[in-house]
Amino acid sequence: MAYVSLILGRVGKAVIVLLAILVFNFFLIHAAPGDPAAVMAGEAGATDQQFLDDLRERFGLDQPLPVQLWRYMSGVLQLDFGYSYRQQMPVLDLILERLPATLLLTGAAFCISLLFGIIAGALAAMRAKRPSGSIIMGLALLFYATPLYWVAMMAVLVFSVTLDWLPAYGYSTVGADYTGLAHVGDVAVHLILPALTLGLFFMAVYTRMTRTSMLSVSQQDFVKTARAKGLAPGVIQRRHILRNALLPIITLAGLQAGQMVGGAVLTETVFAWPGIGRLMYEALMQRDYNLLLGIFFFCALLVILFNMLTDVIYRLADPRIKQGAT
Amino acid sequence: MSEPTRESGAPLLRIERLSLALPEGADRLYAVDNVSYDLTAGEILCVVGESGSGKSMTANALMGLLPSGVRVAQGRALFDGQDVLAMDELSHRALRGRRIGMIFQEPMTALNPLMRVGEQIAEVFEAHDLLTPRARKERALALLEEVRLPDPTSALRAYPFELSGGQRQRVMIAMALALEPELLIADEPTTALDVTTQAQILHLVKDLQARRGMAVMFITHDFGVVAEIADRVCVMREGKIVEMGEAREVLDHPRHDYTRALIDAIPADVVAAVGRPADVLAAVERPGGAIPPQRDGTQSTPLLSVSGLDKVYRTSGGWFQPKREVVALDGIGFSLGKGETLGIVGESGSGKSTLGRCIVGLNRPDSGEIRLDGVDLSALEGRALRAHRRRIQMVFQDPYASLNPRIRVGMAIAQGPIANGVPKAEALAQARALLATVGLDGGAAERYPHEFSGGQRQRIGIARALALNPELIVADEAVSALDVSIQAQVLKLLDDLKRELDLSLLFITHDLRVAAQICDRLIVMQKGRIVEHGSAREIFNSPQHPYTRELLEAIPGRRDAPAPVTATAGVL
Amino acid sequence: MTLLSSVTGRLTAAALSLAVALPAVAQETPSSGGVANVAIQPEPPGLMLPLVQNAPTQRVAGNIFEGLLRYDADLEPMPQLATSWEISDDGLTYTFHLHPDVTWHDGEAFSAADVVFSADVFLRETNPRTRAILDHVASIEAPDDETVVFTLKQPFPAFIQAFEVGTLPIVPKHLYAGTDFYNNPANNHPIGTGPFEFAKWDRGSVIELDKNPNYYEAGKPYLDKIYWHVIPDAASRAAAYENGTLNIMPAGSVENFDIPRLAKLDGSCMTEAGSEYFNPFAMLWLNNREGPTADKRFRQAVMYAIDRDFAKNVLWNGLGKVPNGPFSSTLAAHDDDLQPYPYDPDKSRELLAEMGYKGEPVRLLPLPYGETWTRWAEAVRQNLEDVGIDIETESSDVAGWNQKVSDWDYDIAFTYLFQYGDPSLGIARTYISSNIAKGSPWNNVEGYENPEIDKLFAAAAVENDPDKRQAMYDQIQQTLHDDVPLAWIMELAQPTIYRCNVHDLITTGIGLNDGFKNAWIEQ
Amino acid sequence: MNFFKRFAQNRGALVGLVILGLVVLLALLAPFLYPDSPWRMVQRPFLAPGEVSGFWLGTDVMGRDVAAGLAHGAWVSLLIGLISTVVALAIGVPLGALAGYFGGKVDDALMRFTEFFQTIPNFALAIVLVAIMEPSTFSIVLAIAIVSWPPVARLVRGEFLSIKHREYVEAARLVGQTHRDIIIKQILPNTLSPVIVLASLMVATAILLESSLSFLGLGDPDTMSWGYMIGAARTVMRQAWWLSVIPGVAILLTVLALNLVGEGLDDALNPQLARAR
Repeated sequence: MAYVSLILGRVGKAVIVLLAILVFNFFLIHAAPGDPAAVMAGEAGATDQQFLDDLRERFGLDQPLPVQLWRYMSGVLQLDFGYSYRQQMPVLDLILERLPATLLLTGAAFCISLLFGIIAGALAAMRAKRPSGSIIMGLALLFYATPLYWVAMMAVLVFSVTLDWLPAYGYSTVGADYTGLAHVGDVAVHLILPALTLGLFFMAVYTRMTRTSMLSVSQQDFVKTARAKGLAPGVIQRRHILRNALLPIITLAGLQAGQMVGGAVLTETVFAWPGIGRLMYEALMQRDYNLLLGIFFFCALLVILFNMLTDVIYRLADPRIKQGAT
Repeated sequence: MSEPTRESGAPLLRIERLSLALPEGADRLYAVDNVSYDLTAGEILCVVGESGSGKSMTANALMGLLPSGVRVAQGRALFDGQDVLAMDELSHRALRGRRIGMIFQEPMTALNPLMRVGEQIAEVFEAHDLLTPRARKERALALLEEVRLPDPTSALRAYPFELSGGQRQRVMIAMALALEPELLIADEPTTALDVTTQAQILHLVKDLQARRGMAVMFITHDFGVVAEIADRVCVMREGKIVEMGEAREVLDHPRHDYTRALIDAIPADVVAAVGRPADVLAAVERPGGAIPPQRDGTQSTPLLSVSGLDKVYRTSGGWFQPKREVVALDGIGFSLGKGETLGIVGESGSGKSTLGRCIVGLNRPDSGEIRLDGVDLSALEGRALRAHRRRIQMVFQDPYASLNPRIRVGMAIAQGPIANGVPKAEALAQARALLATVGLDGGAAERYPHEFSGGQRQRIGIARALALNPELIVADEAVSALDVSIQAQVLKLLDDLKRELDLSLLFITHDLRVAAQICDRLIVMQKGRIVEHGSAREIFNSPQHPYTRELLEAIPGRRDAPAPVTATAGVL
Repeated sequence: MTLLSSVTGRLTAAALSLAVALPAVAQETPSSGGVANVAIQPEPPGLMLPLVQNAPTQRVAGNIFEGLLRYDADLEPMPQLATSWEISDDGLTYTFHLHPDVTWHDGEAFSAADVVFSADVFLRETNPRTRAILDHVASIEAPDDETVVFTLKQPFPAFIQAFEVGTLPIVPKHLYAGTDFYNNPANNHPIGTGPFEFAKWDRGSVIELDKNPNYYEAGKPYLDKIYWHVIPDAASRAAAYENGTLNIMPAGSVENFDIPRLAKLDGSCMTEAGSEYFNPFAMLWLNNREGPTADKRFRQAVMYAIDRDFAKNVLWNGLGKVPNGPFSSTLAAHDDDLQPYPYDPDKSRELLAEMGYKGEPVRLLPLPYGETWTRWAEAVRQNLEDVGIDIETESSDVAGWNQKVSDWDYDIAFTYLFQYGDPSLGIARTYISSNIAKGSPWNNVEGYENPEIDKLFAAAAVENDPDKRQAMYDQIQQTLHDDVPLAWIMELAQPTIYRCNVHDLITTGIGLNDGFKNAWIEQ
Repeated sequence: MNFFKRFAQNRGALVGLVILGLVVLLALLAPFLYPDSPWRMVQRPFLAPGEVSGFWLGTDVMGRDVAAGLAHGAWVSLLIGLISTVVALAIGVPLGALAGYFGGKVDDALMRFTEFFQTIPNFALAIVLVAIMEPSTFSIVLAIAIVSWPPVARLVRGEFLSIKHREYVEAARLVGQTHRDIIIKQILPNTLSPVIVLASLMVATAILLESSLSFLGLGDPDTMSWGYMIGAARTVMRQAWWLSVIPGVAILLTVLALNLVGEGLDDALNPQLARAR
């Protein structure tokens, strides 16, 4: 019973944070110069006052800001995120249409980076004093320091244009209309470059973190115990050091998984991945207030969900927390 | 797997001219310098020394657990005829756990927090490719039974954090004994435990050793423990062996001054030691210091009176975890007279530290009164509280954590007066004088804490507490972290200062032997309550409460309690 | 064909005319089948062309919707939904005879009522540009199902230029009459009469158009499908064209620096045809109201200071044309004798000294339309700083740019405007004082007021006599040339890059916006 | 003394320091090496490195000297990295200190506030902020600072939480030092080493972030930064590889150097861990 109320409390806090984010961003976005009507009028190549007034009235932008906020927030409370001014579709539909692509991309990048990052970090920690360990760390540092978009550009150049191994952009082959497994394969092929590009940086992060964490765990007493038992070094590394070293990485990864969703703008742009990051950038540029707020809402929601998920995983991984010890 | 082929009588372990070199820049060249000793099967050898004596290093070298940077400079360590130090990793690994077992000081950190106890024990068999997984589990259970863990079946499935310190140490022992090793190395296995638990563990080790006929290398700093279990003793100081011999021989007739000092620092008979810190110190320092007059606390006017003090700790639980409550203080009441030393004794979790913190004002009690000269401190706020607060100062436990590493010692002492309006120059001058009072030279004021030893730091801590001219000093485990010889010096300093400055002292400790040396009256606490209260002499001579009796009996080295006279009494 | 494939970035006027003549040269018979993969950027906000006037919308929806007329490279009208038309001698009555066999994509029959509804109701309400043109119209009537008659209030010779698909698209009356135009469900699945039907739109990825099997022009269109690929990054678009995923790159799909390289690829062709109607004209708004830019000498100094040939050669790869005055060279009314301002920094400095410019800071607002424009702003800033003008660049996104220009909050601002085939449609709007109003970035934003110019533009618009009209336009050009209300910096080229096996891609002066009904792919 | 010795023992950190020193030197010498504006178009466009003497790194799309841009860009990139880090520290350190020191409701409120900023994806927030304030050095620095302070606050809070119960802090409370003195004199100096390490990494992240913003066209149009150079070169990557590679390598080296220095600092300031390496 106590758990239920605790979870409710947690959810309550999350809702408050989400609403606060909406209000904050509402004012932030409205502080930007220009409004969607001006943008649309600008694009039309011709305009007059009547056209602008019509647009603003239609969008409700003729109302004072607090009224607009009130209308928007009362809509949100009923899970109505409004209409995209520009795309003339409900915001929720637009976001839900794009969200899977982003989740696929970030999910893949996340798994790749976590898996390979931990493996590389563990190897580097075990070989801390050997050249191979230094090489791994050197590479990690290199990936860490290279601007993401630059890697993306180079990857397209090498693997798509020059070698023609992988598609340069997009989510699936246009016009191929694959179904079933063929479709899955098609999407997977399209996924490789963007996911690798996005994952590379985080892979470097996890590599470094795993190594540091493992080196610090290896100083702990229970590692001495394990050695005193006569366990083989590999077993000690895997079972004792790595498992304990992963705890801080779970926390970090949880934080970053949420951040990745909104942070994939660059990758999605370069690879024309039809995700939510790109949609956000476009919505911002077009002052599509409702859409932008909606995207922020969902990004924040994902961050919160990932944080909760992290907590759960942490609890599974660390028995001390489950039982209320510190 | 060669069966032991050594002829009977030949030592199981022979250390020959072993030297372990420290890395460059250490305070001396060798951690262990040209050390030789033997250990035969069925024998308990205690390696005794204070921190930094190198007593654990040899054991670590045997187990291949030397810290990085420390290397073998010369010598051999023959285990069953084979030089362990020259072995390749594979054969060495085959030895570890199987023929040599080891337990460590910190039961809290020596077990992997993420693995169940049963798995960790079973791992020992797995490491040496023995038994089926099922059989391993059964053996683990049997072992837990053997080390007398309550409810071994559920302990098997427990995570380390679910066990108490003593229980964890039992698990460690079970693990070390799993493969019935010929040699057990125990590195300060009881130091982190409460006295009562320590007694149990010592008993267990001795019992198991006797049943299995193993050799035990028991590393400790405590001659009380030596007296309790050792067959032979090897005393180390700064990497060298200063004395070695049969336990009884060394205890009764220590040949080396250092050994004598160590033994003397531990009163074998607490009753005899009551109120006699100067006597205790006589062996360490120059003889001197008058025997204090017997005082009765009730005769002096109460400086501090505490009544009805309650305190409950509540953890507010994250999501998923329920709130928890720990009763730290439960209706505590006592008074302390001017110039009196009151000892508060209890094991960990008894609430004794919370009591001290409530009195100095670091914690707020939930209810109850703390009156200083009749003024209720818990009712005061802000300025008035601050004005009263300076009258009670505290000496902390950890000499390393109680001084800000980035503040010069002089400034650290002067901070209090400065915060209370004394001009900086004056405060600093006063700080220098105080340093002299606690036995440090004036130049110390310009140095940083890390340039001082633990004992010196504790003196600085005392000087800091004195800087505000307090009337009451609360010393919370003020000597627990110090080596025994240093302990005695600090105790003497406290006692002297108390008398010179007419201070009252509230002395919080877990160590009855220490309490015996300095306190006029004692309070024994258990689980937040006062279970016994009386003059030190009364309590040691005729403890009323069973818990007090248990505590007294648990003191290591106190043989055949309550009989006061033993062979060691003579030296005191 | 072979000629074109060897054309490099430095296309000359001669090559341009060749390209226009392309349909005549083509000997092969068109074959059906094939798919067009076209880059589209940015993603259109919607495809309901009569509601959304955005350039990418026009480009895609020009295949779905149709106007009454099309225009050739000389901007002469060609039949589309109207098979023939008459203009009365007094220039007041325009009669259109409609194609008899046209059906909407949903199967309903097309009739004159749709035209009347579109022009008189729908577009008057929704389209500001068309609304301005229709101000000249007194009535629109449909005497029968195949005839529409527009009656004007006064002669307006430019009116015949107003029937292309972007300006006057025909909307299905049966779907829209009496509804809320903006929230009509048909907006998401637009129904037109054009050669291609809307099939699918994966937002963020691709828009799919299918061949209209019931198209009224027999045998057309030839292509089975058109895919419009949404790829936000220019370099990625170029890569996609290179590896063959895309076969048509409309103007603006790749950065100018990349054009020569892509055009030089094997089997790659380029044409500048199809920009005659819109003919985008790049200029700098110079704020005539305040600051140094209010001084005519300063504005002239700007004209002298800017190295327009450098911009053309370096930034636009030699494509486009340095204008000699306010009128685009493709307009009939263009005065060929006008001398362009030369690049003459010394003259510029002289003028600045003469007016007493003391180094007051001048803000420069670039057009946030991609790399070329950013580079151009950098070059102009450098030019102006070289003659001693203190420039502060103000960066902004599209919305901010719109806002600032519409609110006259700038000193110098980049822009470009369409000419729409006639000075009265595309040019007068930027100079006549009646068009000074906040809220639009496309009117007389610079705040130029000259009663004489106002009068001349008004008179020329309704003058039916070509010679008299030309005389007025010559005078306008001369006056504006001297006054420099704004700086004319470039007639922009609209190069389309495509695979050479795509034929008859551009057959009118409206270019790709006019739909792909004639395009075919050599199998 | 010990610190410098330990730092000097770390070869990577020394290499980092040398690279960083060179970059700083380049930045400082830029006005002397290339007194002209780096925006000036001085030669034919697209000169490859070394093709014409005097332009050892070639020219860009508009004939501007890449070497001049690199030198002036070093100044801008470093400055943006440093200032935004300082601003982020100025926000994060006090917030974290107050939250950690006072705990309870103060902590709750401040941490909610921090969480709030962490819940909005960083890069997205930075983009929105720059777009709203319009790109300029000021807005970029502010945006980077605003998205990068929460980790600082969390770190400082954590340090405060652990240090505030140290006995020397309690001793300071007992002798009657004010909260302000305890925070500033007792605790803060002891939190500095992890903060310094974090700060060195933040400078690197800020440089990357600025370049990413520039890449999206959200750079300050009046300052020549490395991010700007890459962004501007992106469309001509196929014709002139050096235009994106040269500033790319410059960013890479600087970030690399900062990381190496950061790791070196970490090792030197936390000797316990250093020994394990």
